[in-house]
Amino acid sequence: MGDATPILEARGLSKRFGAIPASRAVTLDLRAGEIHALIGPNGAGKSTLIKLIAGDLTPDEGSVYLGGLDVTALGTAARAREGLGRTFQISSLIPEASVLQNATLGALGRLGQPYRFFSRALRDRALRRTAEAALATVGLEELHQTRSAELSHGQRRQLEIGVALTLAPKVFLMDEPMAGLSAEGARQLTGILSDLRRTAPILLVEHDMDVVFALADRISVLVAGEIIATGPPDAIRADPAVRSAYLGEATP
Amino acid sequence: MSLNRETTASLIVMAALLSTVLWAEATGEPFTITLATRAAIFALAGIGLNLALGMGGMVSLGHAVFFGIGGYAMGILASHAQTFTPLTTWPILIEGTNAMPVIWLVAVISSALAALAIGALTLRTSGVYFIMITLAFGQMFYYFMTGWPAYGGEDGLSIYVRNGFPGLNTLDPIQFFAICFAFLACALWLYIRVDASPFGLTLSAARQNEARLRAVGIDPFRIRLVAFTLSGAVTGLAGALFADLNRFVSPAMFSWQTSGEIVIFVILGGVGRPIGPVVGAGLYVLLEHTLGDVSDYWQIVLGAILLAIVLFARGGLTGLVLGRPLPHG
Amino acid sequence: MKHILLAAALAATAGMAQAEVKVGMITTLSGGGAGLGIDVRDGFMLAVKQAGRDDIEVLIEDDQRKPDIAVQLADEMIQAEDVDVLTGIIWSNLAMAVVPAAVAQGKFYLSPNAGPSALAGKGCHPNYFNVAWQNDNLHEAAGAYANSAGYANSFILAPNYPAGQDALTGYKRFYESDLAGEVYTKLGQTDYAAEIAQIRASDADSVFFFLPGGMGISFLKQYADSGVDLPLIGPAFSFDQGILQAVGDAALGVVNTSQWNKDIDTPANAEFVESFQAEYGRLPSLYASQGFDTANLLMSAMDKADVADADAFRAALTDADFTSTRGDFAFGPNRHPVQDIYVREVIKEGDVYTNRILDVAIEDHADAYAAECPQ
Amino acid sequence: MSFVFLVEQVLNGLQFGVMLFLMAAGLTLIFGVMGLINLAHGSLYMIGAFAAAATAAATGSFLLALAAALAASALAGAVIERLVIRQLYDRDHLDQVLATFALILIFSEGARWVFGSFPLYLAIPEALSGPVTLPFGIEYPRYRLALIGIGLAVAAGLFWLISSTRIGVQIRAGEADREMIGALGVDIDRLYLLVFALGAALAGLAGALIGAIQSVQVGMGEPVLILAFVVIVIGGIGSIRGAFIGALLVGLTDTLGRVLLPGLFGLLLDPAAAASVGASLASMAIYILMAGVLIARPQGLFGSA
Repeated sequence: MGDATPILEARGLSKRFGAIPASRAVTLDLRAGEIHALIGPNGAGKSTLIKLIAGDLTPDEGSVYLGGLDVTALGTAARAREGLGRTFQISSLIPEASVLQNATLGALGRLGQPYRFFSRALRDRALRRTAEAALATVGLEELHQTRSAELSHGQRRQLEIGVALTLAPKVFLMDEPMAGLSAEGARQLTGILSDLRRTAPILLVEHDMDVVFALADRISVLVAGEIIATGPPDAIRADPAVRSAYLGEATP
Repeated sequence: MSLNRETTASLIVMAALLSTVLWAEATGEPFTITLATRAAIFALAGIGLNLALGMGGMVSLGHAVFFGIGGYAMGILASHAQTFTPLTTWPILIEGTNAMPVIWLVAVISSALAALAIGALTLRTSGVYFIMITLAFGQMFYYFMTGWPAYGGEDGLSIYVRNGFPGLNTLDPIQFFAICFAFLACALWLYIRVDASPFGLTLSAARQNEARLRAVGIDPFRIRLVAFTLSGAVTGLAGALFADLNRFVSPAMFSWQTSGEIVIFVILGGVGRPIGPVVGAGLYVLLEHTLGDVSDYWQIVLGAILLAIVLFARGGLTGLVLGRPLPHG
Repeated sequence: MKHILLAAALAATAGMAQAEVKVGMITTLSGGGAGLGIDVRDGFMLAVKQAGRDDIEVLIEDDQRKPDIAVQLADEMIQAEDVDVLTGIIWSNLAMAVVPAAVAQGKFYLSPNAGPSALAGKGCHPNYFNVAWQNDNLHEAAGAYANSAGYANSFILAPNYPAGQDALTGYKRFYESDLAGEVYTKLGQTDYAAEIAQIRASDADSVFFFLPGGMGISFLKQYADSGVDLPLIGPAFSFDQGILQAVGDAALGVVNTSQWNKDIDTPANAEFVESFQAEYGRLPSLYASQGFDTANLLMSAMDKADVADADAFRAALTDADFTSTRGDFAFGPNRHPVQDIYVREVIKEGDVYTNRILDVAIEDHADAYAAECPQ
Repeated sequence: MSFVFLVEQVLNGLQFGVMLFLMAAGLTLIFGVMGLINLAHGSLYMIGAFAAAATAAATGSFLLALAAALAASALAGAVIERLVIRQLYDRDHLDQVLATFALILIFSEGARWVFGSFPLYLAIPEALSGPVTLPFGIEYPRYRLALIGIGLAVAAGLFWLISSTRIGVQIRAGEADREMIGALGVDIDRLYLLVFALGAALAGLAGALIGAIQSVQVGMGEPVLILAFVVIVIGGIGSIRGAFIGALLVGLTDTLGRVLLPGLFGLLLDPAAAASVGASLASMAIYILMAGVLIARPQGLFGSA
């Protein structure tokens, strides 16, 4: 289950859009070695919470800690440099670039080397090693030269995770990685994620309840911007508040 | 080094330009050399813009600013040298100069600084807003230079003798062409190298997907700003050469038509293709020169040709010949 | 190269003589300012045609009113065509781009229109001849006219560019009384409501303006409609034959200064006006007269000297031994005209708006920069 | 500087602004609905002015001239929409810029070919010529007052069209989501043609109205085009309300800048230099305004982010 010191921590995050509260004093943490799943019905505020943690939005109140450091004031790019590896709900890759180039981009960000004008990106040993290792982990080593726009949906998901891996992140932040995958694809990705938690803990937003209950070490349930329960899968499954507020109407 | 398609095409086009000039020299057609020089300089300006536009997706309709600044760097320095008056005596004495290397350096530095400042102000916008705000900066410089009497206003500045380069007779068309061609070749090499470099990869990522770039810890704004600055510097150098080709500078270099023409070189040839601006500028100069024979209303023909290229040759001429670009590497 | 017009080529049936003088004409034939270039070209070619000579070859190219194109064309004419004489440029900024380099390479340049001060004073050159006027001349004459008309408080305006600044300077050089206001407008500006309101609010008794081309048309139409009825004075550029029809009644009665008009009562001028109308079906403008004079000046020199002998040819040009459409014509020491400048008034003849001469504004007027021209 | 003088200048700025609005409204609609940058919008303005001048010369009627301007520019707009513009909707802005720039060349030189190189004559109608006296003793040209009135009326008509008619609903739907309107069963081809012709007609109307107090000549459209772009960018692209506010802002800034800046510099410099420096700054004023607005609000005043 991992040790008790949280690597990622959200403390009392609140955000309103006009009069509508999208997050209400959300507190949650992510500990080494675990997969912490965040579930909730549509419109519960999962996307807002992800954006608050990733740095796309600044909270009205509360703070975000990453590895013990307060990153609330940092932007998206700076949080990524601090070790926040993110995948997007809708695959977000560089369409015209090859698989290897996409992974190399991550390595560039991690090594802080985007301002090199004359060396060749794909011939740099350190970059290449990082990129290739990450692609091997997600099973894309055969597809280095393929344009990412030409990948299948599942392969794009894998590449998303591969790019996040190149950052050698302290934590992963994954927004519905299973969305749109075939059963076979989902099974494959579940295996990858299950291993990945040993590299860095994962905050997982996911709709597929089979995946969530199969993978998660802990689950938090978000309803109307509020966390109504946090705990191991069994406890969540048994929680009457969750059952009434959420599971009853969920379509897995 | 193995040659990919783009590099091969670049070498072929450059060789064609060079042999045209050598043939013109052999047959005593100095004016053809002048035209080729003009095309080479426009191509250099286009490569500058292509760094921002092709690689970085920044559609600047204000690159005339940098072209003009490069031109006026030459005009101002050379006019002071011509009249033996210093530019300024305070806080330090700055004299004019006729030496091309100094002029180039000043042109590159001052246009890079202008690009840095303009980029810092404008790169927060995108899409049409960016197109229009760069246009607005172009208009500001245009009207400023038109109304500023110190350096000739709208009349511009005439420099009677082309500036000098150690060891060359710059008034000889082919020797001046050699200088411009050398710069063009360097810029082309620079473009191809940057395209394959970490910076090029990052910049093209900034064009295609900002969110992705941020997610890997890179700030797209700074990447774009650096690219825009580099782009302005290359276009500024072209401006200085253009001023020396004509031995004259005027605010027309700052006009929105000039910005538009530089964009046209790039689109005609192929956006984001290394050799694109060279092909585009070459074709444009050729059309401009030969269509006049057709009729007084030759611009109708030019318009029709441009239109046909946009509508039927997607990706410009380079796209027509080479097809879509491959993912490099 | 286009438009190689061999004058009287048809007449030269008995073996074409080698053209002795090759003329490169760079002028504006497309875009917004094309009307002026077309007039200069037509005037020039009319004179060549009337002379019926086969020893002059004219190459005509369109500069699109762009300085860099003009420079490129000059390079082409000098490098590839080896012309002897260049001419045709309409605009001062284009002249500044082309003329210094051309004359430095030993070519002759005959200006049919532009006369920037820089080429009249310190930058004058023995091979540069201006057949029209120094830019300030017509404005100076307007200033002189304002004095004689008794104006004591002029409001003056011009576009904010060198020729505009020269215009106001030129007016002030001769005008002796007070200024009610001095305004520079944007180059290419088309709406003058703000300036007209300023004129209305001032206590001016007269308005001098220099707004060439479309700017002048706009100003005159708006001024006429504004209810301000102070007398206007301007140089001929806003009142030439080409644009008067577009101004219409708004121009009627406006006083303007010109070195030429179609009613100058000399046989040469009468014949020019008549033959121009017969040839092109429209009344000539002052630009046409300048083009016509330029060609006649050139041919008068060809009669006296061989263009290959630069010194002799230069002397022949300096003599200005031709019959100008504007009557007496001579060059000053800086090879700019010394000529009478007239005051004209816009009238309507039938359906056509045109000018008639009221008086002479300044006799034998030379320019202010001749003294600066090193001899 | 008297009160009356200032009021007169504000009227001038207003008049300039509402005429810019006629240009900008079409431009911003076309961008909002079809996502197209149309550089040839200035050519449609020119076509309106030329058609009006030719018709007025032939018939002597200003009303017929206006009708001809509307018809000619709408027709020209419809023709280029069918032949050229239609191919550009799916293209990126670059292709649109180049293609419509090519159209400028064709229209400008075409007009010169048909009408010659000299400016044409178009006069203010007799009934609207001369000045009127307004309260406070302000003398102001009747025609310019009429322009303000026509401009405001067209603006009101446009607002009504967009907010209260079926076409308006479709236009707004098109601005919000281009794929949506196809799904709603709207004939997109027809809608686009209609919007483009409407924008063209507005430009042509502006050209004819302005042609009466300016020079009707080749190239008259491009300076106005650039100003109209400044307007829609300041206002926020796609927003009619933004175009209206932007047009008034630009009109007032330009007019008042020209009047006030030289005076301001007159406090520091001698009159001739102040006139020149002030004029330089005045011609830059609207571009400085635009840069300022965009730096503060990158999507314009009323644009959606």
